[in-house]
Amino acid sequence: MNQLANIDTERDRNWLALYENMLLIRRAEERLCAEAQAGTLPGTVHSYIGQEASAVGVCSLLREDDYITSTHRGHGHYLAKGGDLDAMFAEIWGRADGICKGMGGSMHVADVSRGILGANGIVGGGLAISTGAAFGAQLEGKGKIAVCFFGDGAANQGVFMESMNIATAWSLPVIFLCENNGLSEFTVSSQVTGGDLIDRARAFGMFAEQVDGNDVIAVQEVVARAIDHARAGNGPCYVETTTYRIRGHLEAEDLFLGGGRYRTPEEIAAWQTAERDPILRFARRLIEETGLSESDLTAVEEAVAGRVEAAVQFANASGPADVELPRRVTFADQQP
Amino acid sequence: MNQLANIDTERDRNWLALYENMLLIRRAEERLCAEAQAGTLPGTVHSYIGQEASAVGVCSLLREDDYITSTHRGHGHYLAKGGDLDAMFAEIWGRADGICKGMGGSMHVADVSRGILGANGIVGGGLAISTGAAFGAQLEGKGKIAVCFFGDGAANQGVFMESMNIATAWSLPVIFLCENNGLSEFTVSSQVTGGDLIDRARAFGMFAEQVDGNDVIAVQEVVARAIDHARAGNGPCYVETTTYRIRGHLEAEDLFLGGGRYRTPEEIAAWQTAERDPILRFARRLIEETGLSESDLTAVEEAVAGRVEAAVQFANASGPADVELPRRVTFADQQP
Amino acid sequence: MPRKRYIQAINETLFQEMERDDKVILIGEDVELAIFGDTRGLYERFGPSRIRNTPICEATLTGMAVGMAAAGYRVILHMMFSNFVYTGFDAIANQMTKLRLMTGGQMELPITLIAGYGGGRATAAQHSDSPHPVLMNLGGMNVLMPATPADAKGLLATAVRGRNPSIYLEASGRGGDSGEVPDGEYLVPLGKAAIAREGTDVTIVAIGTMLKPALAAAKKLAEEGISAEVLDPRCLVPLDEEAILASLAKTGRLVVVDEARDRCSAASHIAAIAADRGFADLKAPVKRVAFENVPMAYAPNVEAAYFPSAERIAAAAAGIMTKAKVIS
Amino acid sequence: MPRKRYIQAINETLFQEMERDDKVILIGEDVELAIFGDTRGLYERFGPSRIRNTPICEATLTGMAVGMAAAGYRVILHMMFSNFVYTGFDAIANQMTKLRLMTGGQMELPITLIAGYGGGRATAAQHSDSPHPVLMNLGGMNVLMPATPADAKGLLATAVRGRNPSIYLEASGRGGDSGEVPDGEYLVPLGKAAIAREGTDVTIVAIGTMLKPALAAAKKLAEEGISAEVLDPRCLVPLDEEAILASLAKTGRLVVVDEARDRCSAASHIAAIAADRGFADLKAPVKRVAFENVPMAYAPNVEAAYFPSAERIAAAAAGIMTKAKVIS
Ligand SMILES: Cc1ncc(C[n+]2csc(CCOP(=O)(O)OP(=O)(O)O)c2C)c(N)n1
Ligand SMILES: Cc1ncc(C[n+]2csc(CCOP(=O)(O)OP(=O)(O)O)c2C)c(N)n1
Ligand SMILES: [Mg+2]
Ligand SMILES: [Mg+2]
Repeated sequence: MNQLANIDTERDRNWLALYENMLLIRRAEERLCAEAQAGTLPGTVHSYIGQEASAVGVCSLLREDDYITSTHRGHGHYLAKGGDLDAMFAEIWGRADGICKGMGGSMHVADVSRGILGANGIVGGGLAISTGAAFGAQLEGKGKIAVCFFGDGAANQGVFMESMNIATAWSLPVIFLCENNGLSEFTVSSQVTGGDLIDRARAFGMFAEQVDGNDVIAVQEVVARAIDHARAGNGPCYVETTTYRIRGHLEAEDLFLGGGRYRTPEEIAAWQTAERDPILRFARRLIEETGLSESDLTAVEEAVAGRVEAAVQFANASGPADVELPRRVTFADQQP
Repeated sequence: MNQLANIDTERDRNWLALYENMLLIRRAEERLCAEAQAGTLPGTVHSYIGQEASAVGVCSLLREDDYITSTHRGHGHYLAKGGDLDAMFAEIWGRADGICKGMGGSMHVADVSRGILGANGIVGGGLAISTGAAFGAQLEGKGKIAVCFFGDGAANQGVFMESMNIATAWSLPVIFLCENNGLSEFTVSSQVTGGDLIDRARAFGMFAEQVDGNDVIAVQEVVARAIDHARAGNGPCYVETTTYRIRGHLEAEDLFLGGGRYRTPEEIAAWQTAERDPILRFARRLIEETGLSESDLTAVEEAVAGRVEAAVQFANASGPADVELPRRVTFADQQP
Repeated sequence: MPRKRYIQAINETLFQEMERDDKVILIGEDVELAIFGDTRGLYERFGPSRIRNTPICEATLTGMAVGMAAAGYRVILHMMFSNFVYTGFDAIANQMTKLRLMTGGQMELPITLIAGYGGGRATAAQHSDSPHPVLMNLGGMNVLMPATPADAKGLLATAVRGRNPSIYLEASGRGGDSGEVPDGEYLVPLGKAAIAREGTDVTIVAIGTMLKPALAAAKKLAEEGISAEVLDPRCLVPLDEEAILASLAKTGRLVVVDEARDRCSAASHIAAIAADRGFADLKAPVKRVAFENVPMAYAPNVEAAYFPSAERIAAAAAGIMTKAKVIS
Repeated sequence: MPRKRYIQAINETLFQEMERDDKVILIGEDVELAIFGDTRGLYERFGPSRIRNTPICEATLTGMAVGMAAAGYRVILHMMFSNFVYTGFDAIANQMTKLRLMTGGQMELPITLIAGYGGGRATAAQHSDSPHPVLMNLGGMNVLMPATPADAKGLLATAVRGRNPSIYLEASGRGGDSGEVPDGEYLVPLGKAAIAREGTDVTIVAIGTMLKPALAAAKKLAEEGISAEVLDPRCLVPLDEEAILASLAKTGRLVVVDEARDRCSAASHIAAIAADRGFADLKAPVKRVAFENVPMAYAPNVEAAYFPSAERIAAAAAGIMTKAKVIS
């Protein structure tokens, strides 16, 4: 049965954009991993592969002037919120044209002009920042909201409770977006976590829902309601996207692990199937439920590949970071 | 009807001890307030008046080798856990015979030999310490537990969630004993608090109960179950005693408030009635439900007055604190 | 010029700055009723959208200040006692002082932290720290320590209007000290020291609360025929090294007085600057009169014994004068 | 003596101390699999009652260490990167370093914190701090910074067996550096510096990771005819002031090298000591070669430009030699 007749073409376009954004993150991360493995990057990278539906599902619904805070695993959030790929790569390459002029690197990609208040190397570091930004948004009264991405490991940091408390008491427009991949570095989170995370949010009586974080449409559906709730001034929300991290905690994980392991190859493989991988499964759905064809997806694949390759070239072509910059930007208008 | 025949005399003795301990705290605090108001004490004091049933109900059930941590409002916990009154007064007077040799003062009374790990000037400071002590107790395997006294204001510190989490994950024998007096310094706690505190504990699936904290017997009943639970290795508990602080946050509060106020005299008075004051109401119950008579209570009153007076004399007679002590005790076996 | 109490100068400046710029928001524990008196009356004037009591959660408050700043506000965060700065230290040390650099200068962080510091009132070890050395080492944050009511006004206004994170350390218990305070707009530039007393034989650099005993020491020294110049740096970041060196060039001798613990203190750092850039002028050892490397004891007699006093300062200064001078 | 890598020396010492005393308990994030390798294999040997992964909650972990110690255990708390010390700073600054005094000496606090510090590997500003100056200022805590595998072993064993809180700062990324390490029991006393290279013209005090560039600088200087003595303090609290002053008495010149930010750094403090107690011996200004007062940048070229290097150290030392000496 040809479903084409039932399909709303605007939805097709939107869905294709979701697919493209997820794919862009995937391919960009794959390239970064390869570069990191090859030793061409200065620092290390924490890859978002496998979790793309979470960032894309959420950020596809945000306004450009909404705020997000992100984590050490922040490339996906940055890209999904509209951060520039070239500038991100140049940043990770440590170059002058980096989005942070080479000062921050992978763990600190930020574009304040787009409301991206930064990836963060401190686990839980974004919770209070987004709560503060939400307070600012509330005071300003223009309907902005803040989304705080954080991991299941970060949910054990006390700032999680503190931020939920103040956001509840002040009815702040912030969405606590927990990406629960079951892992905290080399620790299986369940071994160090009491109870279900969502109950911590429910304790504040806030909007709290859990959703399959590898299903971009399901994420959208839940987050759309959360955004409405927050934007309408009804206070904070908690949304938990359950997902899985495919790559190591960071590239070169094996080196750090020295032979030890915290999960099995089978466990990883089980999340890479066509049923569970967020991109494969959405691709199938695009074919089955929309008017789009394999060739549409191939075209997206090619476009994405081109953008990633161009970003690598941009980064490589960029000059070295400015050695004077720390002296110039640590303070505004002042010597350090 | 004479109920004497039904009364178990051991219970009478126990109840009278509860009464005596509450009264001792009350009279000791009253004396400290008077001294503070008169300007004879070096620092300031945070009085526990009105909350006596909480400390006494809980500590009456503890073993001497159990641990407690306390707060800035710590005299009651110290005394209830068996701390020496003379040594506490000498401490608050800043004298050599103080329990901490005059180094800590009111906010830091501690008697490690009795498991009293200290009052604490950092709001929330005891949460992690008691959790750590409970871990030690668990490792040691002798059935010890730890009780963490903290306030409703402290329950907004993230260490509360962090400590509950690790205590749950590790099944630690710790009781989080929240004394909810509705106030945090000059702030009405409900204005800065989201949800009900007890739900934060329930989120961890732990034993969690709320009890009238001005009813010493009710406190005992709930805490007895919590202690059984924790001692049996079933993990942490949360008990919330609802109560009220009668005096100012600290003596000389009026000076700090400069004419402002955060509660009405009527509200205070409503907690001082014979029905609500923990001591008056227990006194009535002693008369009504036990074989004890007014004259028994008067005897206790006199004994307590004598102990308080003796403690003042002890403190006044004690020599000045040793000026060399910071150099000697900041480190063990080592110069600072 | 009218005479005002230190705390009153702060209070009036907060009124002035919040009146002047409605992007200035003040938050903190108990700021509505104002435990130190510095924020008194602001709530009645500006209401809850400009000044607000927070829950007790210092770790989040410091991080929130960053987020509020990123959202376009000028934040004043009152941290009450300086020891609670340690409770909220993470976002200060890892975010607030680093984010401008980490973002390549993208983030504006007009944040003023206020905290009462110092001992002398039997508040014991957890309510008496002088944390400025710790904050100075972080980099990325201005450190202001006004000693007089006038500077309390002028430095606070400058900090609140500035573009960088600052910590404004308010002398706890100095509420009663009075001094002349200029009316109207009064800004003290950051990084400009003040000569509190001129002299020719020895320079005494006195930080914050230490100005008072230093001036008392200078008076005592004058009686002994020693002319002490007393310099108040006012700001530790940025630090007016030139003023210190200029005074040293004149006197050749230096005593630095700091209420902080001695190790890695502001006193150490100023002494180190003297030993480097001021070396040619030094006629005698550089002395530090600071708190010993121990926590603050409760008992007043013990507290006093460890506190830098006029006597200790005068003795340190007299001790580095040439014999001839001392007995002259 | 066998040669071992720095990280291996630490690992073996942890085995040794946990074997020796079953009251030694090690906790921290990811210690079971050991992200730095230092705790590797301990879990397999000692099991979860002796070594255990914790949740991510530094503020509670530092406080728990106090409680565990109060309950009679010797605690080793691994804090991973030094920046996370700031996250857990409250209980360090307000409890751990103050409780012995506040309780009049009642509390035993045999606690060893371990954290990897320092930059040089493009980890950016939140994974590269050198927090020893901040910790030195707190008082009440030993600060250990072993530079060699042998000292890594000897200082760690001493800390773990001691009665006081210590922070043991492990040079991040030094896993690969090798050196001779004594077999069996080996204790390095706290507060004893080591002369890493003898010399007569200038003393270079090099802290932790700075020993390597300092030795390289000394070699360069030797080629220019300048004899540098390189002193490794090993411990900053307690600090071996006598050894520094003795070397200064011999050379008359001092350069202090510190990877920490300069302001209120260990370098400042050591320079201040020289300007006071060592003044009579000083022939030249005391130089500090430290990190500038900025956070660590990510880009390796920028990071390198701010890092104390052998070149900068050698230039600082050469700069304070008399002209005669330099051109000789
Ligand atoms: C304050 C702090 N503590 C510890 C770390 C080290 N660390 C980095 S990522 C991580 C695990 C985080 O787990 P989660 O929040 O679930 O994020 P995920 O890596 O799974 O995306 C840890 C412990 C850190 N960066 N910051
Ligand atoms: C970390 C910290 N922040 C703030 C304070 C100041 N302070 C002292 S007591 C208090 C209120 C505490 O309220 P609660 O925990 O309910 O205890 P209560 O005074 O009601 O017994 C505050 C804010 C402090 N001592 N420590
Ligand atoms: Mg995770
Ligand atoms: Mg309360």
